[in-house]
Amino acid sequence: MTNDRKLLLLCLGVLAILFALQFVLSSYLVLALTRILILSVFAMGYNILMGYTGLLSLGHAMFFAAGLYASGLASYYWGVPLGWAFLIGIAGSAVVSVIIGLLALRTEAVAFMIVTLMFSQAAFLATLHFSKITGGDQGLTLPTEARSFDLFGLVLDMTHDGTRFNIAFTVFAVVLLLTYVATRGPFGRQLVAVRGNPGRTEMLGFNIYIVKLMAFTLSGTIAGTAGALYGLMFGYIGSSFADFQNSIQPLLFTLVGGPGTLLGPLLGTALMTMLIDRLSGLTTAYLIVVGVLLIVMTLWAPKGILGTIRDKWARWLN
Amino acid sequence: MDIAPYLLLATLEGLVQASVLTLTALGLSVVFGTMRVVNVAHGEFFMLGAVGAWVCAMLMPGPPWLGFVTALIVAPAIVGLLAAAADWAILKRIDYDPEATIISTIGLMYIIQQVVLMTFGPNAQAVDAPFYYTIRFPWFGYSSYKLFIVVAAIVLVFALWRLMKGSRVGLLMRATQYDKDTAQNFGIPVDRVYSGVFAVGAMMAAIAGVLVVPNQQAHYLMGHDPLLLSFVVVIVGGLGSIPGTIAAAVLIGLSDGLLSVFFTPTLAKIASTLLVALVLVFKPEGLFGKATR
Amino acid sequence: MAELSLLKTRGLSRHFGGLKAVDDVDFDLGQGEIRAIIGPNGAGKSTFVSLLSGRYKASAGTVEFLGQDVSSLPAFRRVRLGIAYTFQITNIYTAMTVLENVSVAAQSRLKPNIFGHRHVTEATIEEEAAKAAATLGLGDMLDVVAGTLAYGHQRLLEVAMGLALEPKLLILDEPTQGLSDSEIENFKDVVRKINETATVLLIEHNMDVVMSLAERITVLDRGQILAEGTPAEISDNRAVQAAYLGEAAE
Amino acid sequence: MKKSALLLPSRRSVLAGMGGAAALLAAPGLVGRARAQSGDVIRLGAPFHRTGIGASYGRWYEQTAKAATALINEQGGINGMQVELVIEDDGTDPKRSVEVMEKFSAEHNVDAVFGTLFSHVVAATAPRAGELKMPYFICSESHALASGAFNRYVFQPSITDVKSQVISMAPWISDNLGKKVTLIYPDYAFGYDHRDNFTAAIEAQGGEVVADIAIPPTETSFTRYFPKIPFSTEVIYHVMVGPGVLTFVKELGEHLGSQGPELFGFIDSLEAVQLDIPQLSFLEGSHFWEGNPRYAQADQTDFDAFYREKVGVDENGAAMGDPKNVSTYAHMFSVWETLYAMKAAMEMADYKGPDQKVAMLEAMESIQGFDASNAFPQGQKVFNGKTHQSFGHQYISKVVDGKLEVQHTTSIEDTFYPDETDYTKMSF
Repeated sequence: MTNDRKLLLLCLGVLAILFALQFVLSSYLVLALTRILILSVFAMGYNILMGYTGLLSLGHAMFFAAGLYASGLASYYWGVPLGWAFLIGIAGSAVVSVIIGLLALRTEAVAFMIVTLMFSQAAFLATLHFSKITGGDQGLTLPTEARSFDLFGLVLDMTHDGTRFNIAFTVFAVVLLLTYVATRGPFGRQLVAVRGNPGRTEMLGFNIYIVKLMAFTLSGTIAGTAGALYGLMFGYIGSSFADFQNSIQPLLFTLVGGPGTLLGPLLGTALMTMLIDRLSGLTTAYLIVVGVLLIVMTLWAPKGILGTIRDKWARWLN
Repeated sequence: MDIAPYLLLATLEGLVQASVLTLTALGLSVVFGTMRVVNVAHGEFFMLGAVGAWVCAMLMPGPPWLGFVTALIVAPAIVGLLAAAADWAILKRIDYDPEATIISTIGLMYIIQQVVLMTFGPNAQAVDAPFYYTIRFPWFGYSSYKLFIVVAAIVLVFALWRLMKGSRVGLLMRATQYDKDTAQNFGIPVDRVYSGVFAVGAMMAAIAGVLVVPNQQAHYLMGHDPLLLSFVVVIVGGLGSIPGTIAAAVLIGLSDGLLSVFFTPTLAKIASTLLVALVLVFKPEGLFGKATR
Repeated sequence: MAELSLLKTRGLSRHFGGLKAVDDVDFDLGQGEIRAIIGPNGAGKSTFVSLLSGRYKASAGTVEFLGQDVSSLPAFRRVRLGIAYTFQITNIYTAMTVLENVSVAAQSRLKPNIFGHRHVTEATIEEEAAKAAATLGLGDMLDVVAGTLAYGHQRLLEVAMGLALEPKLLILDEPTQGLSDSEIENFKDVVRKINETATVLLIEHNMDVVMSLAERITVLDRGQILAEGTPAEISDNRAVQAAYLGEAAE
Repeated sequence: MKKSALLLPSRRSVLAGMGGAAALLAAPGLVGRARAQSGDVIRLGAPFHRTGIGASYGRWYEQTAKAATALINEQGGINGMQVELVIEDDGTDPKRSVEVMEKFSAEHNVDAVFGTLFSHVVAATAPRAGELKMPYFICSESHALASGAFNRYVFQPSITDVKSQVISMAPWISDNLGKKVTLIYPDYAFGYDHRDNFTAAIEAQGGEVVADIAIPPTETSFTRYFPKIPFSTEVIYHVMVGPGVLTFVKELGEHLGSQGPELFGFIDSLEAVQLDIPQLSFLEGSHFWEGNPRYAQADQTDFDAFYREKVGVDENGAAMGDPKNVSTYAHMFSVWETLYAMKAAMEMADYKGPDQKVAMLEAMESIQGFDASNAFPQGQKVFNGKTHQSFGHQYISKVVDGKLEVQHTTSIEDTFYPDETDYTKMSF
């Protein structure tokens, strides 16, 4: 069995388990899992850029927010049906990703981190400044009419936990498989080549600017997809989704799970989300635990959990 | 207010901001220049300096200046030790890998913040200025202590410059910066140089924190803005270039002040943030950095 | 012998600050040649070939490849036109296997654009890559991680990547540096084999390799062409002896 | 009646057969459920700002809530059931707050949630409370509720909203301080409430706003904004929140000197901050709005004395025995009173468990107000069941010898404005 085949089977297995969990878990955990799946999509988008292409962005909240606002505002002001609003969100974040990518990719390494951070910070401030439209930090709550939609005659109610879980699951599954395809074969090889040695890759006839731009756009668009989904499913859009913390989040999730591994983002998101959720009721010191965990990870498992497993035992776990 | 005094005020404010920024950013710059790592917990060292000043002010009897002077010595010393310990316990063990350093210092940032929150509480804590005198211009009043910050920053920067250029320590730092492996082969204790540099960088931030606190209050979340701005300054100034860092700090401090004359505050922030991004995009080596290719 | 021109430069220059690393060079290369460039250290050899491959931008002058002015083209476009470059300092993907390394190059040739029309499967790419690796004698190391290879093998891998591009012009920057004698012998055979389909431009310090491989030799000194001719002509050239051979003999 | 048995979803039976991975994730959740079954108690979800920019408020909200709960339990609880607080940190973060609301609802199975302060956090959380059909009692001053932005599950039974505060202050400001006002406020929702309502209110008094200066929430240095204050200004109206507030007030003082215009501030600018420090000496003689007077006044009520003692606050509004540890006295009474308002509604509906939620909410809507008492130490309240908003007295205090002295107490009628919504027309 080829390595890729093994990985695909693992992914399908994971998807099957995730789907089954909704019949097993308590209703709160189903909700938590819904959120984990959406945030995993965010992290998977991040992983394409950071894990596979080797570009560390500190501004992905901007793309998440682009999807969130594009879809949310379309729904709020023009009453666009949710399905279309979702697509508008994806398109909006794609546009933002391309524009920011064209600019930011002129820089490298630390300068790239700062440029993405700065653009993202400007975007965050813009959501505050144009509060007449965006609702600023207080945000906007989608009206009741925008909480359900009609999909080929089937009415899907966004306030229903089961519906939400299954929509999140579907989007997660699609993005997981898309990521699987995008990180393998010729396209994936380009990304990994750019990560491994950009100078050499250019001298092998690749336009690395374009390769990076494609990765950047794909990454930003997936992040935006997560944003659109989050906003529409939970019916609230607000500027705190565009802040620095929300840029750090996918970075942490990806790092803990394992950058450059297909399932790392899911694992990282699930672990970190549940950890914070469990600890926040017990103590305000949960951030210390998170901090210690990060340091421990870098000391003893610098490639993340799945990255370490891959390097030690299972090279196919890419 | 007329435009002339307005510009005067904006310039004064810009200079004060530039001074604090210079000290903080120089710390980051020295660390990056020598060790090629980005310390995300740098803002927390700044915050620890400020909190240290508050603790000293609380514990020291006598006039405010006594506590202030004590803080100027004690807070950087403690922060420096802490930084050296972090270097020994963490950074050395991950071999200063750039990405791993970012992550572990994010971890360090969370830990420091929460420990301060749990020990000193969430309130913003005021500290008396060592002296208190308001200079009255015809149009507005201005704190003399703020001008003292500018002077103190100039003195400290000069001292650092002498240290870097004139002493053996500076030579070791530059040698290590130039080529780590060669330096090692020449018998330079690279490990100790790194620990020392990391500590010095943190101490710069801590001193800035002590200086700023009579002005700004100590608060456990106060490290965020200095961190972001220092990042910006270090990058715009050209990585590891000390004159560049100073020039960028002054430029950004002043432009931040002046932009707010012409735009509404939030719009001014957006404009200055975008400006920084675009400078980097079109001049990635920084305004004062040398082109590498 | 009226060779077809493959590459020519006119007035090609590159200055670093005040230093003229390459200074007003007119250079012609015919199709099918094996050409060596020699010269003392700091003569500008590496800079010169970097200007040909597009790694560096020229300060002045033109580069023409197969009659087309490529002066303003970025490196990757020149690679796609058929100029391949192998690095002086080994420059491979250390975390990837040998096969993966060469596959990147093979993919570049077979499918330079992911939205391209030619339908090329993964299997074809890997097949072509394996073929190129085998030519350099790396056929039984396909699954070895490149970073763990012996130095000599890494040099060969570097060349294999260039070969997998099936270039019209292969530029080799000191390919035999650090190789053992037996590896060098093998390498000479490889270059001759490559020469069946491609022109070879070789920067080389090892005069034995130069003399036995090169049809013509160009001598660079202080950024300028000092002499050009057959190996025999060059050995007899006094100016070359003074500037270079004497130095090399030390 | 065992309320917990009714709450359990049918899925629970499947729990027994969980796989290993699922058990790992679910285990803490199970603990939460098991607790829900143990005995008849009223469980109240208390999301407080333990961390983030609201942390200095959150600490005191928590202390006040605990004191009130202890007292209620001492007095026999509610309808014979003890009250149990389930406290979670919302990080002053709208995202987290929504998650915490879900946790209260789905995992802790609480009867109601109360205590959120920051208006952007409320704005994100209130709609979710409606979807989860979770009674949600806010302590935020936000006008969003009374403007009709939320839903039938959200109430603000104690603290008066910003709109009321502002319209009741405006006449006094225009009569006593001046008619040309410059507004300085944080550039976000809470600030806009002040800007919009005050501009309208002062114009109604024949005054005008000569400049309004919005300051970005991330700002730590303020001096450079002050030149925007026009010379014609008679009154500077300032309201800031967050850790930068003291810097703001101090720099304002440095900038203006003693000849400056009159200052009228909302105490939000100085909550949890000592007033008698040298940096603030210039505030002497300036005026502040207070929701509840921080310093025990000469005419202090017995209710206020009782409340101070139970919460552990001295006559200067600082923690007993720690004069530097200043409370958020002008706001935190709302937590105390909100708990008692919930108690009143629950008793009226003879509330025994979550299936009587609707009855409890309807009872709340039928309440006309509360009299000043130990339960409502800030004073009398008029409650509007249609807008779910309470109206109470407001205090204008002057800084005298580094302490706040109440100069004027508005009548409750001063805070009234026409209803903007009617939640009772909304379905549950």
